[in-house]
Amino acid sequence: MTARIGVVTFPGSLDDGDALRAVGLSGAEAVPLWHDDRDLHGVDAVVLPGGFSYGDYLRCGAIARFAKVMEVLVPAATDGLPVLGICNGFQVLCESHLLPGALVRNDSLHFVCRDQRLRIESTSTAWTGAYAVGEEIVVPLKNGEGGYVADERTLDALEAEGRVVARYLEVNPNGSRRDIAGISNAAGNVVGLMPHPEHAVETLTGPAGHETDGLRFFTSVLRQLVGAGA
Amino acid sequence: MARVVVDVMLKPEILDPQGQAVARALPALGVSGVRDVRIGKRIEIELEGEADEAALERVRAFADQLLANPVIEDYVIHAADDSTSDGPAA
Amino acid sequence: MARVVVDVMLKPEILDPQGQAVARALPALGVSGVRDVRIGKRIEIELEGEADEAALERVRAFADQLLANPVIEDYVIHAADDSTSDGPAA
Amino acid sequence: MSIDTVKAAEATPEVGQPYAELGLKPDEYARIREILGRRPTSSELAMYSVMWSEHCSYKSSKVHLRQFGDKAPPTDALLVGMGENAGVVDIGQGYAVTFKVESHNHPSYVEPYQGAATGVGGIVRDILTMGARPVAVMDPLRFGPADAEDTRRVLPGVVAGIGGYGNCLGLPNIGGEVVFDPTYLGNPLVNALCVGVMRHEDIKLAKASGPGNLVILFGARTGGDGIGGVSVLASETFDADGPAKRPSVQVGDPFTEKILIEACLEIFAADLVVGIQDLGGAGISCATSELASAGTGGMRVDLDRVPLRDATLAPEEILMSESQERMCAIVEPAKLEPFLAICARWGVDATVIGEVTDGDRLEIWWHGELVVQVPPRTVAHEGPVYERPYSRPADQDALVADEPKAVRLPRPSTGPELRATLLQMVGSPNLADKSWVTAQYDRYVQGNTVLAQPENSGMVRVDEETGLGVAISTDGNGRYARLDPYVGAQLALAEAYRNVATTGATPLAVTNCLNFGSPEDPSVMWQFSEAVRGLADGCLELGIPVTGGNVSFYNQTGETAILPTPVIGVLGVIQDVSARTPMGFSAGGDAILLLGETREEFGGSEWAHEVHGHLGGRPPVVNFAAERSLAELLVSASGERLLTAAHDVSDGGLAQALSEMALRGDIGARVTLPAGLDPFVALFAESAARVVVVVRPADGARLLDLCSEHAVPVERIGVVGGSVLEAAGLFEVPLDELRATWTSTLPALFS
Ligand SMILES: Nc1ncnc2c1ncn2[C@@H]1O[C@H](COP(=O)(O)OP(=O)(O)O)[C@@H](O)[C@H]1O
Ligand SMILES: [Mg+2]
Repeated sequence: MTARIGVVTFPGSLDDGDALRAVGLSGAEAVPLWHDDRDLHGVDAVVLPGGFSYGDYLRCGAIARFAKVMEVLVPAATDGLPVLGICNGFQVLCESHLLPGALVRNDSLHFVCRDQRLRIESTSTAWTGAYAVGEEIVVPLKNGEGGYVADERTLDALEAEGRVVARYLEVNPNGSRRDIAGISNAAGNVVGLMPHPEHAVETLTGPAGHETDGLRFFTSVLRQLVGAGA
Repeated sequence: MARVVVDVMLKPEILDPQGQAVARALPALGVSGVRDVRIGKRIEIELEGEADEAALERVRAFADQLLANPVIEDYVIHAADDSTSDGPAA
Repeated sequence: MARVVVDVMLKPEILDPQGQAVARALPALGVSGVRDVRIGKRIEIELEGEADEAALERVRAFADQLLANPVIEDYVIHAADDSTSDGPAA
Repeated sequence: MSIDTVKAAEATPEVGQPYAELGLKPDEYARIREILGRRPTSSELAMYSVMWSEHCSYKSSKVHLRQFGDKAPPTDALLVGMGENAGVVDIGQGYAVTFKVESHNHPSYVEPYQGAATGVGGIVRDILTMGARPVAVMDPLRFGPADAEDTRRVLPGVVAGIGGYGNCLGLPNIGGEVVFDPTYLGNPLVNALCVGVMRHEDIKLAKASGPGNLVILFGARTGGDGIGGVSVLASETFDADGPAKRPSVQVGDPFTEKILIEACLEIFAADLVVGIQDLGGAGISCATSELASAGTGGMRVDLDRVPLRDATLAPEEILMSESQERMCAIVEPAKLEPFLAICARWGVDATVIGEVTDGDRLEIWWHGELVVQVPPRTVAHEGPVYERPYSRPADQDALVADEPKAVRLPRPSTGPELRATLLQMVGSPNLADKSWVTAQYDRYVQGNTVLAQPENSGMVRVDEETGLGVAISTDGNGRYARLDPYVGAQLALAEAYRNVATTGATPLAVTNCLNFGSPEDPSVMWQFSEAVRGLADGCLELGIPVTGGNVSFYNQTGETAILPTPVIGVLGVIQDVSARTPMGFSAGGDAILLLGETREEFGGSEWAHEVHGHLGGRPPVVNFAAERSLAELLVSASGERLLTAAHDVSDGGLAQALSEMALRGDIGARVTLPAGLDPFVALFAESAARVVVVVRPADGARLLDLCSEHAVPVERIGVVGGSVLEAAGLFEVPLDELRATWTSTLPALFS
């Protein structure tokens, strides 16, 4: 029996279908979860997908953070449930204080959609085990408020504890401090990522030349879960 | 050194989707009795010179070219009242 | 009926690209002597009941949960001073 | 507050009414009185005035648009024809697609961000209304000169608005256009296209049948948006102090539209509606009268039940309000509960505002008084029809006579001159890289985008198992249309058709957005009638029907109209998207071939425009037979997976096509221009029915067979490889220099 990975749909979620597809392609069972349901239905891991939950009004993720499902997700994540927040999902994780820092308006002031080169900095998280440290990948990036900010102490700590999961290469598309594209919590089970690995999982639809570079985020967690005998 | 503030709000008759989304979210936080929420911009400008009427005038001169969109927004210009922050409770 | 205002500004140490863009655009409009521009939010809330300290308290209760993110923002809560609009000059 | 009721109208026939302020002509007003057998109430007057406006009634264009039906080619692909919110075509495997392009030109000039945003919102609701899930958008845009001050205001706002709304709905933007011309300076064109997919059985129509069925208004609350002129009436029904301010601009709420879409799709899946209509222009007036008119005729609506954002609205204003993100559904009483449950689940407000009756009148009540009692057909479908006078513009002959001959317009001839011209063209605003625009659009969301800008067409996968997909391209060339509107419309059609076939898809159906000046100007009316005639004839020759579209008149600044600008969208189907043909060079050693015939055609060309600021002569000739065989060849070649790349030759000619293919693949080419052709003509002529294709050396022979089989002229013009674009014996350009020139133009202007 393979692992069951849930994908939460908030009002305004957009990449939930893509995340479900990616989970399925990775070999896990994809389980749709609903924002207004105080129940994780026994899933082994959760993806908070990209999109504009509640229109991104006020602050991205600020309203979604109060959804019923978060009332059960936050404690579960604190107890070690693997959680991947992509783009808007990353913003929700920061607003919920599962991850430090915040995401602010791109320094360009424009929404940007591009094929983004990244360097994987840490493979000791639940979601990056299948990559190699220093490996370079290209996945789509698309955000209007993707600038990662935190105070210097927090940034230093993230670096020192190896919690910077991925960094932007060539172009820093949104003004993120220290080119940070993704981070994890101390335990490594919770990862927030601004770029979109779920859009790089198929030869037909992924970025030219790097069509499936994103798939291993999903196989990583599957391997860990099954390995752990889930 | 003068600190001038421009408060920019959508005209009352213009839809404010952002404010509506917040108003709708409040009950979930157990907040009741909120009739309406409108969200606009607060623009703080630091100018050289005195914080006098002239300073306000200088800002007024470019406010509706750059700070507000007169088609959908109204604005108020006033000198900054240096009230200190309420929060976050440090 | 009480009208309470929450002014939310990015913390000084957080970069404000929007404000900088405005500041950079000013010289082109022939405006000089502007040292800095910061752009934040002005949130106007209409509550049932009196415009008293209690009303402010009710807002304070959810302000840094929802209205502002203490990690990057400071905020000030005050009763609305119903100043009328400056512009656009009708 | 005094309410003008039907009773009052009967009692006071003599009361004067402000029909002129509302844009009604005296004879139109007289006809309303005749229809009703009394003077209209102010609410009725409001309804008629908006529903009989050019925008809603097509009164000037109807007589011409009929040709799309009269000349429609025989096809069994058409499931729903023109007249509905959008046409529906069968793409096989039980799937149907609906697509349409619409304009939001004037609002986008007034408030670029909101105007463009609500333009996207409107076309998406049209597609949703047919029962389809919207799957992609495109945005054909036209602006004044790229370096004009106002373009710097309008373009960034429009682009941000299209992105801000479309991105938030989760609709990939897969294509469009960005064109600059002085005539659009005071009147930009913001057209928006949406395509949706459904199963055949899910098709929905806008009709209200079944007495006792409920009329439900759902989505955003109703405010005073876009009621403009109607406030004249409102003010009469107000006390001295008059009505509150009404918004000059409509603000879109993409989040509300997103949950509205999801709620509708669940409602459709559960088969809970008898009929459905989106609210666009003329709001509730339009939706209720069209639903009733297309149904059994009778409907009763209680305006007091409409949820308002602004309590001061008068009944006339509620009827006219164009508040965004609203839909109107007809639901059987038994299905009300599940309908409301789905809306609640998504946080969408829904209210029963009336019911279908067995009468033949649309009756609207306010504060217990009857304020509207009309035969709905007379409002919705039997508006006035005009045969506007038209005549060929006086300057047309002189314009056509002014051929871009060599004597008139100096041409480059030496290698260095040709090289310089190529770089000037590649860096010109119309031909330069559009990434500054398109990078603000999400093209990945939904995970089915197979091709997106800058490819020849956008292509999305419809079925993940079978690989079935659709491709769409939109094209238009106002300069060609100015020189000859008949041919200009056909060239736009031909290019969109070619762009679709170039990706390997079989063209299936046509939509259009006809952007013109004032129909009251006979020369504009001539341009319009010629364009429609050309498009209808062209569709007949290509065997693909027009399934819908939009007419936008009064696009002019003062007396000067825009270039006549028919924007044509063609949709094609491809059985397996994995066979699609991309545009970029990929492998060194591949052979480059030019399909089609090159003639000395420079009338209306990008070269004449960019290098000489000249517009005159004749546009390129159209040959639909040639376009057809070319398309058939391209589709079979893609089916056999013969082509490693293909790109149509259009604006800027062969030079531009080769440059784009090299830059897209980041690999150069060595080209030997066709013998017996002036190199300048070979590089920059804009002859139609041409495509550059690329094949592996081993497949060359097979391609040549296909060419003779389809009687398509072909010439081998070069080989892929290296890091320069070289025209043998003439010049070479390093890709780095080419890229720098191509990509720097728009950022320099708008960043
Ligand atoms: N506003 C826009 N939005 C999306 N895509 C665009 C836009 N403008 C241009 N494009 C894309 O850029 C590419 C080149 O545009 P264009 O030169 O008009 O193509 P063609 O001339 O081959 O029809 C096409 O893929 C087109 O869809
Ligand atoms: Mg093309």
